[in-house]
Amino acid sequence: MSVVREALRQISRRPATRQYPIEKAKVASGFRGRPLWDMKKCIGCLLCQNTCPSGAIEIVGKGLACEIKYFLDRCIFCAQCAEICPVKAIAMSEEFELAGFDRSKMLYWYKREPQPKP
Amino acid sequence: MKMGYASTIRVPFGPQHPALKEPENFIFEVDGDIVVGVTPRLGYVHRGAEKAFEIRTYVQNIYLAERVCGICSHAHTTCYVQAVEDILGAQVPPRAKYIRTIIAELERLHSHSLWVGIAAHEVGFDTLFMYTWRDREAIMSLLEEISGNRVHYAMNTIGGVRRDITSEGASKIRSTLDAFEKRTKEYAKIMQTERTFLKRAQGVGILKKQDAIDLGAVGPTLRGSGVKNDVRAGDPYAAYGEIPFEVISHEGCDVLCRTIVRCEEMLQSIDMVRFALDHIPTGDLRVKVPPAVSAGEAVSRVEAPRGELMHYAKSNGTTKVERYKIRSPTLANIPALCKTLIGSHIADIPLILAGIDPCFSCMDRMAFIDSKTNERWIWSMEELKRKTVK
Amino acid sequence: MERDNEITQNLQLIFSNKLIEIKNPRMRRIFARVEMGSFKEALPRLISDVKLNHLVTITGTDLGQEIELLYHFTRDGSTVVTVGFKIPKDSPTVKTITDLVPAAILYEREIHEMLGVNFEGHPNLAPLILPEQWPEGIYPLRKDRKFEELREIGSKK
Amino acid sequence: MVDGGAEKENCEMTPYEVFQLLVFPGLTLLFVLAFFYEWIDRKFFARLQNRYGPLYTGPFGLFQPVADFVKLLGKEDIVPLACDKLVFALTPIFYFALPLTALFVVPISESTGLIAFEGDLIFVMFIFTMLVVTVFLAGWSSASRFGIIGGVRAALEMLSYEIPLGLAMVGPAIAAGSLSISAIANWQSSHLVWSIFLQPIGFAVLIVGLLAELEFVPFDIPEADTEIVAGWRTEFSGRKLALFKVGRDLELVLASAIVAALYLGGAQALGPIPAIVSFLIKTVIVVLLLTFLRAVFARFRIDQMTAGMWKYLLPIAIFQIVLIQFGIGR
Repeated sequence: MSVVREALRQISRRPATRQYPIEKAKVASGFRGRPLWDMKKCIGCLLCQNTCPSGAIEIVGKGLACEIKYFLDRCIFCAQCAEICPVKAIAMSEEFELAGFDRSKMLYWYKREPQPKP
Repeated sequence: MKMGYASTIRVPFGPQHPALKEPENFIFEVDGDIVVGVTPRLGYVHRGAEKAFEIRTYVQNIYLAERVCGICSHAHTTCYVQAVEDILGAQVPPRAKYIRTIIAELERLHSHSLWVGIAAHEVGFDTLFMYTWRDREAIMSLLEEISGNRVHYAMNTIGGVRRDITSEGASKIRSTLDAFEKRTKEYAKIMQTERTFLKRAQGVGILKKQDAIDLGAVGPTLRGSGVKNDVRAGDPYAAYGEIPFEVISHEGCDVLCRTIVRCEEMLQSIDMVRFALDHIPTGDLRVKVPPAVSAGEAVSRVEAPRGELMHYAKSNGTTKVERYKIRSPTLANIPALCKTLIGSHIADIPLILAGIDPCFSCMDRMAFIDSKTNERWIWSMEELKRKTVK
Repeated sequence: MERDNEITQNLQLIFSNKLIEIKNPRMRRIFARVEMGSFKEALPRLISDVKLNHLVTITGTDLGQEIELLYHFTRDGSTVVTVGFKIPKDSPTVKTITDLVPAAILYEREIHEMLGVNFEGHPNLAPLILPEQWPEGIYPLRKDRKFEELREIGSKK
Repeated sequence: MVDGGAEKENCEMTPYEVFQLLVFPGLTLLFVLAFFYEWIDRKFFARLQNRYGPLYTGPFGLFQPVADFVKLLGKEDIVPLACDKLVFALTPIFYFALPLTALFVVPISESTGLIAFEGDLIFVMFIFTMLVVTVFLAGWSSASRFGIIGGVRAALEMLSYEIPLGLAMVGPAIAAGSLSISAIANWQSSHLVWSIFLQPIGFAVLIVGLLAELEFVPFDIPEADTEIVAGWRTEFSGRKLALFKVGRDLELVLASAIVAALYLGGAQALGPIPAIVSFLIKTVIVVLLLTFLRAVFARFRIDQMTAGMWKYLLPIAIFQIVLIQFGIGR
């Protein structure tokens, strides 16, 4: 009979469902979202490319002149790159609404000059 | 079995079926309402993980191990890093061991409460399903807060853990668990007192003690048949050697007992997390380990939420593993499952199937098959039937 | 530790001169390598005397010229005893243990399929995991099969 | 179909009668009620489970059932090759038309039903049985394993709950001394007492029987989704499924209307409250009760259900009739 009591208790309660697209969801601090590169810090050491378990990072060019291609569609958000980076040039953002229909739009190309273009 | 006009009919369950949350196919030979034969077809989620382990580095393999299964991701990584640490002879700092234990128990909590919901749903008790999944959400958010992700925590690394549990995090865990404990007690009571649920679960899916041992059942399936067998107690890993707990088992051998075992394990897990938080030592989180692993072999075992999980690693001195073997609890439980299914009602199939808490992606990890083009094959259970139906 | 020693001694007693190597790298882990053929004979005694009552799994490894089979047993869910032996790769045949340990049925079939080991006396060695049209004689876990090659075979219609 | 049949019988219909049949309290009202009660059922069920339920279509998701219906109408209508084409095509129409027909004899907006006649209670019972026969035929004709198992289960279920259900419906009729639903409702209002107070056991039996008739948990065995996918409805899609859905909603209206008429005094004006409003209030309460019951149970197995019905429900129903025979509760 405890279900009956439990069910009756729910009538006056606010539904637990989050009305997601309308009501924005918040992620916890420290969430592992899309990684961001700070190209000012990057020294082109190739560690992130070599350690990435899913091959989501490709480094074009060498050393301080290198550019980074980041494939969002391959990324598994493990933050291994952020962990291994010797100069802390990679940070995990809190972005999580990353799904899309077009794979070609999921390439982020970090160039030496300011902004990354999707 | 076949008598006169009333021959058997074949009822397929899956690969797409409401009772199965993952793609797997079972064909039931049904005589009236009674199952007389089971033919599972496996492999719908084969990804060739074992071969894939051999072409990646040790660090990359952590994340591959994590993705063998979603629900028990921490169990798989723990098992993997333990195997590698074992070969390396790395001494994991005690604080890291405690953090591993805490995450593992939180994972068990959310996995078992997921199971309680599924079991309720399988017998049409959707209200309880909604309640348990609502409250499970608190644990998921907690894990997100601690580790940075709801499912793939990525807490383990070879030689320790990657993130610390802060004192804030610890108090958050405590307060969440206090609320969760009350809810769990309530649901445990509902499942043990609600007459309609008892009618469906009591005496259903009988797996006798000796059968369970002979057929190699593991985890709550085995403990629900009255065998006190738990890797955490028998072969302590991480910090389990220092946390006092009693292995829970029940003699009933039916689905109800598996339910009770899981409910009690949830309550026990809460106590274990509390104990671990109280006694967590301070210190380093990880030790540095070399990228190449010297030649050697190791067997690592972990009590995943579904039962005994075993990984075997063989290294050859390079940065890549020579042979990696995973034996997931679901595979070990399949022979026992087939034994319990034969002779049951059609209506009881979903509950019995759910009773072992199957995790097919764990089970199917072994071979390499392209998920898009893989075809089906028959796993004739003739020999199993001969063994199991005496 | 005492229990490990006891098991080690028991194993030495049972296999006597057929025992090639026995290791106890850490607590509750015992690795024993024995000669091919002696394992099946000793199995009843392993079960009754050493009380290895639970078969965790069987691992098959391709060592190049040979295939190594490792039988992982536990005793009351505690000590893991791994008994292994090597069989030649060109005629990989070994006696089944399913008559003594029913739990081995799936594990043996998996190895049969993945490494091409033939288990004599196994009730049914039909494909367990690979698709029906998977070409015969291609064993994915053998070292001479590359991942890319398998991907190609797997995606073929 | 339905109004066509009615029109033939009463060739000389006044425009008002046509309006009554087609709009109020006829077809239009019944459809509105069907969708409205489905919404109540879904919304209340969701709230019991701490969810929102329908939310976005119309205010509070009121139009969600209509939207679902329209969506299903536009979907592809797949007919399995192996099925019995004629029966497969006819059963959705029957399933939809039968409760609609029965609703014309139940008083809704005034003290008598639209086409009330002496003995219409028997007619409604017959409709209830025919619905299950339709379900069985639908499952059988679809030539699918799940469909056949579902259909057989539905028939088996009917064999167990039909007698108690019938007895529970006959109870008020014995008390009122008439087999006309309108007469039973009028008897209650003229005696100023509702049958639920006279025959509480009968009311309980009727609710249990209707739960089974409507295939609600714990008796949703014929369409138990985790066991046999969608049961007898598995193979139906598009328009046919839409008709089944509306048929189910109409059945819910019929069930609540029958309970209201037989046990809650029917559509009687209570002081300033007009008959239609009192009917609505009563039926909504019945719907809420049915919804609540379906939320708090697990599903029975078919053998448990059959045994339980014959062992417990039938003797209880007979006991109620015996009590009435001895003059208690009339």
